[in-house]
Amino acid sequence: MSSARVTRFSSAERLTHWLTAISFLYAGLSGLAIWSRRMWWAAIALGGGETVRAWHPIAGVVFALLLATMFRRWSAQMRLDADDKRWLAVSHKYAVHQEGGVPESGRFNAGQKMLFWLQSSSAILLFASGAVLWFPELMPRTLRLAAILIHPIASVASIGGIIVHIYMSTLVVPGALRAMLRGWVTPAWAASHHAKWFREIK
Amino acid sequence: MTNGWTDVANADVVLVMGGNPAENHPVGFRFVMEARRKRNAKLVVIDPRFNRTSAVADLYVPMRAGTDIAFLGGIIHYTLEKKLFHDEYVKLHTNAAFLIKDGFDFAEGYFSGWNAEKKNYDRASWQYDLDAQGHAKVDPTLENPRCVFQLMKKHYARYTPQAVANIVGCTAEEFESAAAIICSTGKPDRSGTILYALGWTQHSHSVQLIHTAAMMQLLLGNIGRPGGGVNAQRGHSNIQGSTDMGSWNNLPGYLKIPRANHATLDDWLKAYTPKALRPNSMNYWKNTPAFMTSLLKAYYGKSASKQNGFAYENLPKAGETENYGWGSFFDQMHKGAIDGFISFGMNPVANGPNTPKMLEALAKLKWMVMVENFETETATFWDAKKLGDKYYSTYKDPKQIDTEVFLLPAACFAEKDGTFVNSSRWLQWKRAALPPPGDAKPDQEIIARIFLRVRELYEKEGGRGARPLLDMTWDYTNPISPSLEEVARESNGRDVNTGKQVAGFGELRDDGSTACGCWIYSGSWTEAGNMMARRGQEDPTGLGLFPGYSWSWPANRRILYNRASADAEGKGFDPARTPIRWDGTRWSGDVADYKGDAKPTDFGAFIMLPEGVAKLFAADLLEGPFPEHYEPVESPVANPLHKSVSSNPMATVFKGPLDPLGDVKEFPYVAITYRLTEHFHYWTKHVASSAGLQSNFFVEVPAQLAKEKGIKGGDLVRVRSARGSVEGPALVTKRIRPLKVEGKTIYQVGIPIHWGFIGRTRGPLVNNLTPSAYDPNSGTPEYKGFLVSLEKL
Amino acid sequence: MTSRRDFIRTGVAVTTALGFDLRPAIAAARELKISRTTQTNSVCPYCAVGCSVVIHTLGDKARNVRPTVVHVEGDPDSPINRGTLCSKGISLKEFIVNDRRLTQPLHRAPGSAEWKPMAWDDAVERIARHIKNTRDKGFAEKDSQGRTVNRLPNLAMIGGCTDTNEINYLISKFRFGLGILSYENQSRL
Amino acid sequence: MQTVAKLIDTTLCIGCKACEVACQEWNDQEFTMGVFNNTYQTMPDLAPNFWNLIKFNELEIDGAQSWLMAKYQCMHCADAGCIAACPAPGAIMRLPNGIVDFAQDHCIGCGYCITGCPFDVPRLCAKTKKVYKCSLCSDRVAVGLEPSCIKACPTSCLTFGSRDDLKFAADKRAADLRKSGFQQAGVYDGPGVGGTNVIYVLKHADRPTDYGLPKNPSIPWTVQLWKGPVKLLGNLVFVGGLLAAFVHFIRVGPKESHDE
Repeated sequence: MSSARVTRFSSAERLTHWLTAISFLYAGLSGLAIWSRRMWWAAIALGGGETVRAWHPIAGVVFALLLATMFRRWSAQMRLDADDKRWLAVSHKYAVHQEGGVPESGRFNAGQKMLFWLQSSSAILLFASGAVLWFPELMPRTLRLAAILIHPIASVASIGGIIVHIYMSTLVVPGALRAMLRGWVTPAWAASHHAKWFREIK
Repeated sequence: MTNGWTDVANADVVLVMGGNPAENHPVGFRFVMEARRKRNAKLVVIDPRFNRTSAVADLYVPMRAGTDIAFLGGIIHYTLEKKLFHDEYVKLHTNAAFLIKDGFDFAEGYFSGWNAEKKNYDRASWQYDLDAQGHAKVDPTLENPRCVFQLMKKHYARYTPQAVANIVGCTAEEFESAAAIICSTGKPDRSGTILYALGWTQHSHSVQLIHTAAMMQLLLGNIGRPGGGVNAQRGHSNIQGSTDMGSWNNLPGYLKIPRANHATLDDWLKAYTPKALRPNSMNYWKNTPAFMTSLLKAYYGKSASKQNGFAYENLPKAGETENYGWGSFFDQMHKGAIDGFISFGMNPVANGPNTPKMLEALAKLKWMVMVENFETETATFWDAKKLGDKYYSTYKDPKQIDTEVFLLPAACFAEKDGTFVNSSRWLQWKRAALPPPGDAKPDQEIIARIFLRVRELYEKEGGRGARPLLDMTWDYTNPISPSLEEVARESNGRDVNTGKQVAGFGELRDDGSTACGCWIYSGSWTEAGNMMARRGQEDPTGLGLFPGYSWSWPANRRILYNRASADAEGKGFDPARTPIRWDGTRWSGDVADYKGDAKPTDFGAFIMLPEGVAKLFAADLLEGPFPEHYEPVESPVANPLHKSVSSNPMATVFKGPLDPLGDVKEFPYVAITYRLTEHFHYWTKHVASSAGLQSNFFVEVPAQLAKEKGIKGGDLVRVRSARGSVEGPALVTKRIRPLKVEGKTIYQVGIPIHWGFIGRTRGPLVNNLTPSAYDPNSGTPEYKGFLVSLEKL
Repeated sequence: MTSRRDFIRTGVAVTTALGFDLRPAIAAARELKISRTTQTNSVCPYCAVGCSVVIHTLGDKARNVRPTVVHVEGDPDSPINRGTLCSKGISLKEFIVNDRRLTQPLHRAPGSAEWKPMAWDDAVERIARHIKNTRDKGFAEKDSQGRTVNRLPNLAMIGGCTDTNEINYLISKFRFGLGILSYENQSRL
Repeated sequence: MQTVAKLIDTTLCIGCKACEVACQEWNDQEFTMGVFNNTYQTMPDLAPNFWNLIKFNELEIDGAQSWLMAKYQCMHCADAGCIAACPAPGAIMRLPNGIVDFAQDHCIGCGYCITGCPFDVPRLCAKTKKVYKCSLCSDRVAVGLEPSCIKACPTSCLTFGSRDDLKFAADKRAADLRKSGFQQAGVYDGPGVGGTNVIYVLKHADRPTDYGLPKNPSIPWTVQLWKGPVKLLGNLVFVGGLLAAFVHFIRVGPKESHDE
């Protein structure tokens, strides 16, 4: 029955999310290969050093474009309200499932919103510095020197956030992965994790 | 070079003037650096431009092009005035003590004997005062007012530092600081060398300029000494060797070309075999008959017999006063008097003066043969109107030019064996590394095929002058392409009867029993084999003479006049640098420029000169026995020393319709032309590396002049002379300093050569600008110091 | 740009003349291009310093190999250059192996605006005929005063300054055989 | 194994460009057309196919006309910025003899070495997408020959040998120069990058920029920060993040399922 399935993400949203994820995965893994020689196996797996050099920036551009569409779609919903701020203050309780006293969330909880803003801002930095690193022969030395530092810092933030994101969505919150894969959740799930949102759509 | 490249490392002072070795002879220049490292030698550069050599010099003094004699004359004055000359050397080894005839004088720009009508000198008053035996009278005290020393002192008394500065354009202080360093070599234990090149020879008074340098070096006791000498760096790999093999006025070995009044061999020998002018003069040229006879024997073989004067008659003879030099015959060509022209590896459209006239001259030929590695401007002169775009827009169309041209492809150096003589006079044998490309042929085959074919025509058809042509020997094993080893053996000389190679020119005879193609090369290929291919590394004297490496003319001697490095008793002036030592019975070390076993007191040190000593006073040159400063033919000022006789009165200046001279009003700046290190002459514009590294013609403009004219670096400028023009970007630099001459500011403009209308990289031919003015003794054109105008385009 | 990575064991014993062992443990990343060349001693044809050069040609002089120059460098045996060279000498390879070199006789007919290739035999024949005609027209056995002069005033000749002594000697025989006085080389310029 | 080095005594440099051409020749580089820029230095800069440049600088020093010429190429640093910055294993190697050599077939063309180099030496080729620079003729050195530029140099401005010997010679030469009146003479060998294997003797060591050399060269601080603290921090974040997730999963586990 239809009431057993609540639509959480539209197919457009899901498509965008997963394309973004794939491009992020490629850019991130190839970036990690460039980050450390210990990760060079990733470069080999992704087509070899020269291929990685050629495609990493392209993956980065794809990622940035997709992220931009996500931004357009979601940025309004990602504003932090008063509840979110309280949520953040007691987020340690959320982390260990002591949910008493944790404010109810809207469509996205404050943690997801923070991830959104983290990814968006680091993507801007990654895109700007990446463009400089893409064409070193055309860029002034000062810009290159800045980019060579900014790009890894931004990527640390970005990848760090993603680690939490993937862990939470796959292992910590049952049903979350299906929500993004198939688009629906159960009413109980919605009521439990995103009570405010569930009330709004009911 | 009197000495040699390797010897430069022995110098205490290196004077670079009229040359830019760091730019044009970088590898030779390494010995200057060596001298500096080893001996803390000082490098003094006198040049119109602060050039690459100046960049590493201890002292740089700017000068106006064409005023070198004034500068060096000033140094002679300075040396004499401050008594810095090498007294013992001057007395022993020069003609300072010789007395000159009464009547010799110098006044108002002329030496005695000037004939204003004929515009030449009667040299009678320039001669030594001879005694009854025909020997020159001497005054060993040097006090007789008629002795060379006193006359020289008087002549150069006018060349004070202030007077020099006023002519040259530097300050008197700069002149004196240079003079102090140069004259520091007047001490017996110090020596100084001179490195010069075309900056000294390309003047209308160049031979006198070299004479001035020689005088200065003689006064300082620097000739014949390690680290001394007067050293011409020379600009082409075998310019020395090709000169050794003759020029318009020389047969091989510097034997003089016969003149029409020398009807027989005896006449010739009488004219050119000198007589000793002092009792102790060895006068080695007294052996001229042996050298000449052996040459005739080599040339005419069996046709040369004692009865027929060794076929001397066959040799061409010039009129008594005729000149067949570069300027003269191209002038003749321009007048239409020459039908045929053959060139082996030369490019006169590019390298001769006054290109517009050269192009006109070539168009009057009936035929022309060019033997080349690459296409040249000369070979394709008939297309100059098109290829040379704006510079020759008024030149003839190809269809108006009837000259038939043959451009024959020649093997390059790497595709032939044989010897080059470098500027140290070392004959170095090289080997062929690969065959020539395509259908190119080695030059010996090209010349042989043409020669033999011409002879065949004469044999078949007869014709004028058949005998001189048919008598010439060409008895090589493979006549169509003579082996160069065989030719080298012929120039060394052999005993005609035994067929054995002679060991040296001492074995040459005047009776026809020896044949020798070039007496100064005797010893280069003896019975022991090819001396020129030797690669011995030993340097027993430690002076860098390397007697076992290649072979040096004459007689494998590495330092010319080396006897003069020692005093009357044969003791070296500087015990640390003695090229030769007298051990009581014979000389050891370098091959002594002396008789190997003659006592030091037997002969004068300069065995080649009839005087037995070196000539401070030399009546041989056309414009006077002492060098005098004359302005270039085109000069921005009248000669400050004698305004009415401004430039060399004897200079060869052509005056045809295409030989205009410019006036300072229209052409206010002094121009010089020169080479750059990235290029070799007009060849390397075909070579990718040189064409790449220095692809653009440019004009060096003094920063102050550029400011006056509103010219910025890279702006296109036009340099114009009375003959033609060139255009290119300006290189604005402070390295060319404005000079003060007679209270006037003089600007000099620098114009590098190397470009032309054919090559991987192209640009204007700078000889569009240069005048048809030549030195009267050597026939060298005046490329340094002519007048131009400069305008921003 | 070379990106050859083949590691060639040159077999050279490498305790060097420099007095210490320069062999890197990771052996040469680049192949030594002169490891199998034929070396010929020659002398630079440019200025008169007279630097000796070693010309490295590819090929072992076997019958079916046409050698080409792969490298030219200074000859260390020469006391003059001791292995050094200037920017021009070091690029002699570009001079020898050069697509601008002349490889066949060219002929420009009177009034023509172009070069046309010509066979050697034809060129020699025509030149010889020109010389003969010129000489027949202009050769002077006697001057105006009746003195024997045997000279050829209407033919001029230049060159030799970068050719070997031996060729210069042959040129001297050529010109004195013909009677040419008007002869110069670069030494006057 | 001893470290090899090149000594450039700029007081002996005459700007003859023999080293430039020798480098081109040996490495079979194509010659490109120079440009006119109001100087004798017709090649404006190093290029992927031009690894050795003499910089010319006309200036007045203490009122005297000077023309400083100095060769400019890879410095073969002990602490090489290019190696520090390079991500591709095997693309840049520091040979045991001290030569810093690029292996182009391992190069990915990222150009980080260009940014990492304090001397701005490596050049990226647009066509091959690889970076090139002076190899100190590692191929020649490997068989006991000197680098090609050094062999060619006519004035012995360039010499080759062990770094210790050349450092000694350089110090001595600088001391001699000071003794003969050039107070500012000195040795330039990049202590900021652990010492370079290209050592300069400068008459005016107080003004290296007049020779086209950077003052006090070191690996750029951003590269150092990146390769140091940032990389450490990043590794902590990545590994720590994974570890934290693992520990969290074991100790806390998933949330209660509301998924039927």
